[in-house]
Amino acid sequence: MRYLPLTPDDRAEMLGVIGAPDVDALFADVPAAARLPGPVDLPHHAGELEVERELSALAAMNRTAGSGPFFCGAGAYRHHVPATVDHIIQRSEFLTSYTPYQPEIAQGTLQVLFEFQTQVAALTGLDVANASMYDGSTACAEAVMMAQRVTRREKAILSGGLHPHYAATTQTIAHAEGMQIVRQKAAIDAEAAVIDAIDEHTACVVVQTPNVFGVVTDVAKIAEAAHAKGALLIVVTTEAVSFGLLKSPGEMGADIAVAEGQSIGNALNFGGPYVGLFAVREKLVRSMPGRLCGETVDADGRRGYVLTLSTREQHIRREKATSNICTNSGLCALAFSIHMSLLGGVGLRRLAEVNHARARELKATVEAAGLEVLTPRFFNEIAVRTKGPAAALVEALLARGVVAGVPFSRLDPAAGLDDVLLLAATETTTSQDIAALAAALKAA
Amino acid sequence: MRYLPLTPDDRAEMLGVIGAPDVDALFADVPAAARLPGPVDLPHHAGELEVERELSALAAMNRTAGSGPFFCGAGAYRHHVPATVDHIIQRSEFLTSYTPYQPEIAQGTLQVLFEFQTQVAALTGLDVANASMYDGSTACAEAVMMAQRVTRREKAILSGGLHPHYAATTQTIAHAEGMQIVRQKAAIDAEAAVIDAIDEHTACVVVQTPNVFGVVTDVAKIAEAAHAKGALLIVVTTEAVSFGLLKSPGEMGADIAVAEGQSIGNALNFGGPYVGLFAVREKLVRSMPGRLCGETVDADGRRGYVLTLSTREQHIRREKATSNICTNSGLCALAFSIHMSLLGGVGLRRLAEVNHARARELKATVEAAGLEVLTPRFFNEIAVRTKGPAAALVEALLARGVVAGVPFSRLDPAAGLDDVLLLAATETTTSQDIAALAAALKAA
Amino acid sequence: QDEPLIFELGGWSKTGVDLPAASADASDLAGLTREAVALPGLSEPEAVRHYVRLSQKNHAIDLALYPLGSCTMKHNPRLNEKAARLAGFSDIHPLQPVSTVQGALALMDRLAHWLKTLTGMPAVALSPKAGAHGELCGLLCIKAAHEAAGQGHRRTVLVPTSAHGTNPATAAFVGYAVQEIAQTEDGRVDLADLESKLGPDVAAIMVTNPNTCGLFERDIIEIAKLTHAAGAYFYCDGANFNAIVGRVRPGDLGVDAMHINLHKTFSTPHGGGGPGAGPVVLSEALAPFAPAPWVVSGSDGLRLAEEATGPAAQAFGRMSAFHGQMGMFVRAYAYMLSHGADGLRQVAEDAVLNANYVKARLCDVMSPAFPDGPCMHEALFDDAWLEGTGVSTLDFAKAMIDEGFHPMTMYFPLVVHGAMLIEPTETESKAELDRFCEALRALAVAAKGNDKDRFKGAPHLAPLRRLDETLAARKPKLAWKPDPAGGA
Amino acid sequence: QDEPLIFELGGWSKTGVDLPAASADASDLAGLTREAVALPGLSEPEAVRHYVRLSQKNHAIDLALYPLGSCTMKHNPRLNEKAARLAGFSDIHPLQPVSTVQGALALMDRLAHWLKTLTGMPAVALSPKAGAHGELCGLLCIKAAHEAAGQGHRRTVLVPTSAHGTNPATAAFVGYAVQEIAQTEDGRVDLADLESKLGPDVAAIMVTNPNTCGLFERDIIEIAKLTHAAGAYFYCDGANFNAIVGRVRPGDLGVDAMHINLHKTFSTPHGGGGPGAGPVVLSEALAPFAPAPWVVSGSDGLRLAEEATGPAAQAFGRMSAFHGQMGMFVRAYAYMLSHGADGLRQVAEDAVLNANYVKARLCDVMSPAFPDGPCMHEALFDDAWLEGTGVSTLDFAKAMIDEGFHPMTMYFPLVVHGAMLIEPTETESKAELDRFCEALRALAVAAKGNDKDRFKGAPHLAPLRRLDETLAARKPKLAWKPDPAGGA
Repeated sequence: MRYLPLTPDDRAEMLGVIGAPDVDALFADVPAAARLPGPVDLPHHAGELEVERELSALAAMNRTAGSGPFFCGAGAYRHHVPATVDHIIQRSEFLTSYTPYQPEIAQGTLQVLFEFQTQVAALTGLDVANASMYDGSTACAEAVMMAQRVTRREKAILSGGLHPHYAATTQTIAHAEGMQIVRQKAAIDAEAAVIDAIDEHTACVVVQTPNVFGVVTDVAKIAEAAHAKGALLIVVTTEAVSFGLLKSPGEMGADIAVAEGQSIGNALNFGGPYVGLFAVREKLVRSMPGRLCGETVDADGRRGYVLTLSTREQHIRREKATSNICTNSGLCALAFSIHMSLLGGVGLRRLAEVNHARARELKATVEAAGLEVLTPRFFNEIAVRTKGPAAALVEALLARGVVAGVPFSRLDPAAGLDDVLLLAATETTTSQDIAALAAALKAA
Repeated sequence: MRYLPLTPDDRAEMLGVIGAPDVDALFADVPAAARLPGPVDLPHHAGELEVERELSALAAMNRTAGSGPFFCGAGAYRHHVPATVDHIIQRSEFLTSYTPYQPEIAQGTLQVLFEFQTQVAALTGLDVANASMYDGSTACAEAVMMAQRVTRREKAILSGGLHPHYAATTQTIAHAEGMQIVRQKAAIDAEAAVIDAIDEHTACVVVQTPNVFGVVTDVAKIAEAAHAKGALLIVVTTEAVSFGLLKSPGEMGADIAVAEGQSIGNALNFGGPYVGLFAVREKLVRSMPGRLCGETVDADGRRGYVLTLSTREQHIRREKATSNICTNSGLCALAFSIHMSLLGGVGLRRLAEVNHARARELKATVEAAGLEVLTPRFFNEIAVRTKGPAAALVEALLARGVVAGVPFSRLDPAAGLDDVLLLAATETTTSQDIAALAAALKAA
Repeated sequence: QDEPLIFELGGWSKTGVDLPAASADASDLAGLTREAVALPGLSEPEAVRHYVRLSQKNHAIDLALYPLGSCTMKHNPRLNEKAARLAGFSDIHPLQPVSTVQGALALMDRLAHWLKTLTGMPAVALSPKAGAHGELCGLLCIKAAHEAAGQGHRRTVLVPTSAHGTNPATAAFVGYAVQEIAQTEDGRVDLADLESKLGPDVAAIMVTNPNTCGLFERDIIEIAKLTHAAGAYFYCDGANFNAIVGRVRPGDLGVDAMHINLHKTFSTPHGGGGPGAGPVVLSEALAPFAPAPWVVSGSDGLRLAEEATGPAAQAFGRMSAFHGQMGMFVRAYAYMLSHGADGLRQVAEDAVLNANYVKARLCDVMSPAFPDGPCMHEALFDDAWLEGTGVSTLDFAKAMIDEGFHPMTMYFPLVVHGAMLIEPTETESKAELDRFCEALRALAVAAKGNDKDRFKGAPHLAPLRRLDETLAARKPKLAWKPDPAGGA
Repeated sequence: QDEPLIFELGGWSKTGVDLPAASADASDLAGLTREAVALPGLSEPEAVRHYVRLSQKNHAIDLALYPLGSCTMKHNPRLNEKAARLAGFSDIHPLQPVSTVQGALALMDRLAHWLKTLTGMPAVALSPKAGAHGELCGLLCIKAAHEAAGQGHRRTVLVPTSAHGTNPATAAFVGYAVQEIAQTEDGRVDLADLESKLGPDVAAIMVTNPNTCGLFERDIIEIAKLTHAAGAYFYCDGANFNAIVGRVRPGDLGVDAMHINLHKTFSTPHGGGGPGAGPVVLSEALAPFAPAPWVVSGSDGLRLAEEATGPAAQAFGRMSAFHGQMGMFVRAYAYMLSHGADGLRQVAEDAVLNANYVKARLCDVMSPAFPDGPCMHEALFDDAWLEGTGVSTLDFAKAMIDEGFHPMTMYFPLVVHGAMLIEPTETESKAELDRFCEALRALAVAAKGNDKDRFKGAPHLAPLRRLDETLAARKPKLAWKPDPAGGA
């Protein structure tokens, strides 16, 4: 077997050194009843060629986003990632290294994390970011639980504009930890309704911008209202490219910003792995979940980086730990950071502008096709009202070769918004794609 | 532009240091008449996304070998290359380094070349191999010219079983250098005819095994005949995987073995880049063309490797140089060496056996379909006689989704062998592929 | 050589990405847009060099043995990387119509089948994103099952003292009181102590098997029986499944829930700290409570159960957005197919053989924590042999760096003094193990031979010397800030 | 750390490739088969480690400046690697039906169009596999053209003393007598000397422009005119095309044939010594003699002229099997599209600017060979400034290694004593150039300050110290051989 270096001769020699008659002897502690006499009932080993064939066949059964007009967003966005990014993350030294617990031989990973943290802080307009979370949805749940630790209050208010998966994840996890989650009704322009719900038991309010319907909101007023009642404002962003154009969460008064970082550096991957961004104001840093990388010096006084403040983490704190996160999303964070380093502030701005311009074109086109656009202010995604169920329209358009977006009912069937369709456009969307959508809409 | 790091500010500052008013001043030596006033008439720069789109569109216009039944060989073979190979050759340190002229910081490349040379020597059954040539065909031409240097004779006899492109290349290059090339008529079992042509003016005879019709020949008798007349025997192999099963050139008396190494480690690439293998008997080493890597020690007595015997090379010897090769095919040689290191002798044998077994299945199937198989002893390729022109049959089978091989007329239209079709099978050929061919033959 | 930070490379007005100019009309966003983002951009050549240089400061499995006990740093096949990058897997959206992702769903379904078959358990939740996330998922299943059975009053979880920190952390997180189970002299769960603590308030026990001392819990079946008899569930931490895959099915031991770190047993790359993936296999009793989503097979192909309706009505909720770490699923499945049932069994055998070989080769110069009997996939030493040398476990570990190896896991498990936990994994050759053992033997001799400076100052040959972690924690500097004296 | 050879790793009965067992019936090959092949096999983890470790012993552009004059070590975009690996390019066979490779032929056609437009020449032969191969192709065209015109008696080729060794080598190879053209004080072709040597026996001149001193041949148009007036052809060595691409078209200078090193000007990676690609652009006069094959556009799409019939009747032959270095064509074309006409012009400008900047920053501590006027893409220094220091050009170059840089080209061109030829290329940032210049300035000070040992013993910090090249040549050891005392 190509991955197993030991030869039969090696094994015999090693057993001799150990003083065991055979390898079974090394499994002597396994109760006899639980010892499998032979391989389980699954196929036996296969060569690379055969494995590649099976996987290629499975891959070929999927329709790739790049193979035709495609407008899905709703928390995952198809962007163009420079080839350099994927090249670098595949370097052995990044790909096959562990969590940088031995900083002397992990400065590569550590310096990247330090740069990543700085980039995330700048993008979110906050002071400190951690070294990444699993994804945006779990980062959202962690932010809510962090608000509980900071405020010592139990109630979290989730806006109706929050991505339903984020709301569900937060509900599951934060509720398990003992919090009371108030999930507001899904609505296009839901953010205004949040303010009324804030009271003196509120640990935090969670609002998303651009929200799941694509609506861009200045949440400064919500921040004021929350702060007035001693609650924290958590701002969620699922489209990280929007940081290039829109007011940052920090600028608008957020105490915690969480985001899905997939859009920068990472492929769609059918939903994972992605990378959660998490940033806070300076004063909250010691309540923050996740890994942190900090600058220090070595024995010779040279600058270096280490994981730090790990006394907050569960592998150290055991039952006194306060977050569920243990690993992070290191390689995806690396991809994010490389792509962001290539873009720079200048490039991200332009990328964001291109995205917005494409979405404007999309909006004009679907409006011309007679659909009502529900999103008043948008970045690169809009919600439209369909005649009849959106899901049916998506199927009809699929038959015409267009993947027309995400029916809201897919995310939240109980919301009563079956006639709402979410469509996103990015720099990868061409005018031909949009024209194809218009044509399909006309024909459908 | 993403590949150009200088900013306008940098440029201005640098011009100041240089003391030039503008960049035009640096081109002052260019005659005014030849200075282009602006960009030539070609498209302007494009982003990665756009470039990728254009190239992907071009790529999509080709039918890949892997997309259906495929039987082309004739000097280029589709084998499965482990993913590790391509991963390693893309490492910056291998990909973006130059010819290892500074051995202290090129031991990676140099040790690989030393290992490669040893592998090639073992495969060909000879003593010494060089660090690779452009490809098999130019290696063949170089071998013929080397024979001239060694024997001080002008005549080279090329067997009718030699790949016509190899013969043409040799004719072009060796003839330019002043040799007389006797190219024998193409014939299925051409090797026997070579012996009669050898005389005391013969520098070398060139025979190929398996030859271009797939015929495997024990060339020991030709070696004897050549040696008896003071000529060298050059053995050509276009399918390097055959080294795993067949008698090596050295074993059969070859003085020089040349081969196309593409089959091991390298993709089809529409014909290039490939890698030429070149090995000789010990006593001929100083007449050998191409780069050589040798073992030595450093100032501290530690083992190391350097390019050596470069006094033979043209960048040193100028008009006294004797070969046309300057660069080699370093990265392809690396790919070859990695794949060969993974295979080992054991794996190469098995791979060769699988290839042979597939070809046996192919042969049985096309015979059952009523075609005459012309190749008496074969490795993984056979020639068959078609009813009517082979080229027409290939077109007919293509219409049924099968790429049925190479009509010999494509290689040598003047040979009068229009009804000969070459078909190869490798480990990538499945029984379904062969069955599809049979079905298409029946239907065509 | 010091590598500057990207913020020091000066590309404040630069970008390494060429984009078409957009018609920059953002008038509908008036008042909602920001000023420029203050981040540097690098041209592509500068970026490549920065990251390639940085990478060379890392140790990696691809460079040498990485014997981190409990972390299972094994070879990461490049085939798996290639497979995960097939456009058919990487360029599909989690919410595109299910009819257009039948291959992806089939892969998840097949992966689930392999996981279930290898563990002998009837169900699996694929969505957890890492081991700790899987633990959380497992405990939430258990909690939901208890609540559904009117046993919501069970508020205690029993955990051995040797457990991974994540075990008590997760239990506490879900609101359970954590109680420790004592350990026997020979490094196993103390059955009597367990029995005494198993009461009507106990919701579950969490046991790692093989445990963190690298030992198989001999009484595991009895443990499960006692647990079930007490009305509690048996959560098994599957971090060490690598040691028994293909030879032992946790389902046969009585396990109710176990997470599987795909990055450990099934070799998805650790990537400098993630992403991982932590699917959880579940017993019949717990299966109905698994979180959404999962793959369902229907008359018109595969689809996803994404909502708490129909068969998913008892689901306890959702662990994260979308459907899990698809990219890791592809890699793990490729790994499984490559090994097959026979190869995976060999994985366990070679992992255990390699660990016992290291133990045997070092036991005369270092002190094994449990000298009697075989270990499983990792060899545990304590620091008794260093007594009086002035060299600590940490010093010894840092000196290994100078020999070209990554240190082993240190000071874990907590139950062993100055613990050194060595896990070679099955992808090490005998030659590499010999090189490693020779190096450690030589170091051990040096440590006992009063060569203290070599250890106290180690590492000497790494890109940096020992780092001041106290300073980092005392004055946290967690982001680059412009030099107040000037600069960008 | 010494890395063992694969032959010392011991896998003589091992393989790292899993293959199905074949029905091993090779009875029809009786007497034609060999014994086992005596080569070691490595399991995949062992192989990966071997090559990753070895790779770290190499310098590379991706690590730091690689200022090899005349070699043009510039950034290699990864997009190009990705493009070349698209199955539609990498997984197609050179002899599959032309109707199935229309995209490949179109790419070759477009590449040819770009090369022709950038050089202002009407034809191009794509098949040469490297620069020297391109030179051969060009001279064979010239020879064929002369023969076709009854000028076969022309047997002399004129070459400047500063030429690349491959120029006289190729001319001699084709059977021409080589005569040198003198050089002027200011590093250019001596027009008077050229004129005196241009006679009825001259077949061609071969001139590099910009020349190997990094200077543009001011009289280039005059050179061409004189050459043509004498009935000879003008071969231009295009190795330095990087310096003028987009700003000067060789066709406008009167060039008849010029090879283009795609790996230099169009950045296909050097790969530790190849593969390269050396297409040759041709003037109207030479075009009919270009070797087969080439792409022809017809009513039913593109096809290949592969044989010396029809329009290819005058072709002088075939340079190699198949159609050229397709993998390199894809990369070069991607590079061209990325830069565009405007970007390629900028390439030349930045390459020249960077070289002049280096020259300006070093001219006070080192001695430029041609101090007056601008240089083109490379800055040439002689060793006059080292006189009396006891430090040679070689010593100085080796000391650069300890500073993290690759040495410049040394002792070439031959016309300058102790030559040091520095080519930074356009893909270096000002910051990196400054770092480089500072390092060289400090070294220059040290060299003049009697710090001789630092140079004589250099490099000190490389994986190895200076290697004994004499020993290697005197007792060539060109392959590993089993230790006669035993071992494998």
